[in-house]
Amino acid sequence: MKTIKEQLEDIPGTYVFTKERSRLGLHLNLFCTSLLKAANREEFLRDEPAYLAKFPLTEEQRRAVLERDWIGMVRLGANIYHLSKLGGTDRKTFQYMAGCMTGMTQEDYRAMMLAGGRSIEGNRSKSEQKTGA
Amino acid sequence: MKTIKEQLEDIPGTYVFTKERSRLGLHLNLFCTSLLKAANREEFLRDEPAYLAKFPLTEEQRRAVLERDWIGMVRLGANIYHLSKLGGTDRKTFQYMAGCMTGMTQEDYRAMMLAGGRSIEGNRSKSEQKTGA
Amino acid sequence: MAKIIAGLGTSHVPAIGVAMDEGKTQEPYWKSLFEGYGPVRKWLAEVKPDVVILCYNDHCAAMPPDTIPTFAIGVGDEFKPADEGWGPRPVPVVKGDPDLAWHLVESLVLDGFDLTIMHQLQVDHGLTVPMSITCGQPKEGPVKVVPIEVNVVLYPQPTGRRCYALGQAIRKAVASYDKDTKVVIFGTGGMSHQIHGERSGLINKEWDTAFLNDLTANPQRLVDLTHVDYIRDAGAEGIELIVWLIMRGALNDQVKEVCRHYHVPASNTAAGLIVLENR
Amino acid sequence: MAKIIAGLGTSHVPAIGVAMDEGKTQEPYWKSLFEGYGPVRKWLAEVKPDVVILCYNDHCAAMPPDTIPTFAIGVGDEFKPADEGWGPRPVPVVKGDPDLAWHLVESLVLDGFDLTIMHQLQVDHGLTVPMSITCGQPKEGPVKVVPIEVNVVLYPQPTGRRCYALGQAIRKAVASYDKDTKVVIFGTGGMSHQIHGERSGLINKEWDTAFLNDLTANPQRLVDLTHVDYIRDAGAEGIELIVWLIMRGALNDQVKEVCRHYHVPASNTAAGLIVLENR
Ligand SMILES: [Fe+3]
Ligand SMILES: [Fe+3]
Repeated sequence: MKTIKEQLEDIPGTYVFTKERSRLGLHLNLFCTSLLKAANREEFLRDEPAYLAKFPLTEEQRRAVLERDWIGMVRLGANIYHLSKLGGTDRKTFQYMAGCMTGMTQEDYRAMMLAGGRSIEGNRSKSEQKTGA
Repeated sequence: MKTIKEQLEDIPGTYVFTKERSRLGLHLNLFCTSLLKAANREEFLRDEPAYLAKFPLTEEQRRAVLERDWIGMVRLGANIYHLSKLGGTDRKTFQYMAGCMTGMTQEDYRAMMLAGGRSIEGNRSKSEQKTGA
Repeated sequence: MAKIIAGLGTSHVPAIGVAMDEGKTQEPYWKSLFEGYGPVRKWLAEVKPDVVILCYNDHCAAMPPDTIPTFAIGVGDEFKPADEGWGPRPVPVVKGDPDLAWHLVESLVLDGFDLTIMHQLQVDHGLTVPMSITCGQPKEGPVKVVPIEVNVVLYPQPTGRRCYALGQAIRKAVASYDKDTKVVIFGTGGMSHQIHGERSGLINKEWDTAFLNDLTANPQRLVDLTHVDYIRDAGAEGIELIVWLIMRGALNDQVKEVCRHYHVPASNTAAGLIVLENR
Repeated sequence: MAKIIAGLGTSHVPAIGVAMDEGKTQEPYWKSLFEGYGPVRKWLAEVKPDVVILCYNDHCAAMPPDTIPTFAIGVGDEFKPADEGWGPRPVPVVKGDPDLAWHLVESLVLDGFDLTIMHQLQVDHGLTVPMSITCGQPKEGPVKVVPIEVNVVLYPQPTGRRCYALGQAIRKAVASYDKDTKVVIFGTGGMSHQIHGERSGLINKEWDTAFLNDLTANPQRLVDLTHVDYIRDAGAEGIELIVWLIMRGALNDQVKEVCRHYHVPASNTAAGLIVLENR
């Protein structure tokens, strides 16, 4: 029988915020949390590298923030709700961030949602995707 | 049958930190919590009334702090563990604060503790005290 | 005597709040979603509860950083809207009900629920959007609210079974509150949605419909769902639906569905709403 | 396979820490208290646990202000000594065990314990004094620690019954941890004392002795004690003893008392210590 962790990791295109990601992304998420204050948002936008230097991020995490590599940040332990503070600082919506992560254009992503969203069929399991079921 | 609250209030010389006291003393306790930071302790000691003005205390609470009326503060909703931050700021011990609250001299209180502490006999219930049992 | 008379489940999509705050509810994108909210506003205005027990989740906005309670309860006099990164919503301060909240604390903790007590708490879209959905845009907080906050963000979330049990304990707690008080309980979050990763945009209408159906008639099936079930079938963020089970647990076994609304999309999300009255 | 091999109950009186930090342990006031700690230090040095699960209570020092978890767990890599109003204690940073801590989180939450997860946590005398009592004054943290923090300050505290049940769930959780790990669990606080109000200075040696006796032989009597029992008979702050029941619940039904120490006074408090080994 698969463990819960194995079952969660088998879901395609999904990065469940587990203890592993929570530990990996702790300081990245704390950076995002700091943006809950308007003064910090302004300071960050004035000089992003200088602001980021206050947080013990990995080089990869720092790059991903500066490039607004949303899926990269998720892979490096960021949680979407923390990221939404960075998105808010940029005046970007959840739909913008989600769209970026799918690799679709914003227009295509919006159109997919208007048409009823992404289907669950073929999206339950990585194995399901490999066999093209 | 007595409610839990009635049973707790029947214990003599005791102010259980219930929701009522917690609500009454919220800002008094938050003032104490602010003294966890050394810089705040210094600022408080430099000008106590000015520092206290930052907290929405009642006039009675303000007076009790300034006078270090320890039992008064407890009656106004302070919790002893919060008070210990004010005590620490004054470099006073728990034994000093507790002694003050009993109305005994510090010497008598210390001697009582060395002799085995206050007896439970006659100290379980207010009614027990009234009847002298 | 206090009494829970009904429960309400609703999504709390932040974009719904933004649409209201920016006056866009009549635009084509939003019109039919908001039309579906008409009946519930009418219902709530008629029922006129004294208090709403509002179960929701914070989105890493207002809880102390690094601190993740499984269940927290706000016992303050009021709750200010949180700045979530784009300034606080222009909605009224939410009025609390410390008397009922502390009664719940005592009853629930003595019953073995390990609550985190919050003297002061700001509230994010998880709480303010359901208020807007159900009450519109009043100048002042229209009803007292007791917030119950649930961790749905960090695995392990509480199980659906535990949420349902919390609801049952809330039912018992309210029944022992001696003030004459009419209570409606909200469970908010969901429905199916995923807003991170390459699978973002997932919507599972069939699953949502079955969830809404079974909420009335067969809650035991929902109580047995696992974390993996929610995340796989309703999307990673669809696991918010466990919060609805607190609401359901607080109702009688027999309930009547008063109204329902389901709309896709609200931003990335399937927006659902249901009202259940005790029978 | 991980295993809890023993439990330790001890007071955590701040003045005991101060006496050690200021080199006063050989003064007449303190000498016989510290002499009684000799056997437990020897025992612990021989047992050499890999991890201590240390159940304690914060004293309004290190938890976020306004936020009172019933049960919190520290999952960080390390825990710095807190400044409690007179500067932090000059003791080493406490090393954490995030792997075991997160394993406990998952097991306990899925088991229906509503923990508050703390990524970062400073630790006050409730945790550092038991480390000093049992390990002396090493330069570095001598053993990894998983802190479990309990609300004993604000009524309603968890019941003794709930604390015992948490201990039983910890026993189960440790047994399912797949790393070869020797665990000792501490329960700290108490014994009888009251440090506020006109009744300050209360000591109830008879009650404490019965508590120590029944911890080994008849824990069910202790599990049935109410909040009022503790507060009335062991002093308002003596209710800290509920934390010892977590430790006891984590042990086997049958335990052997290895050593015991009881001394009055340590400042305002009856200082007790007991070591129980699983049999
Ligand atoms: Fe949400
Ligand atoms: Fe203590």
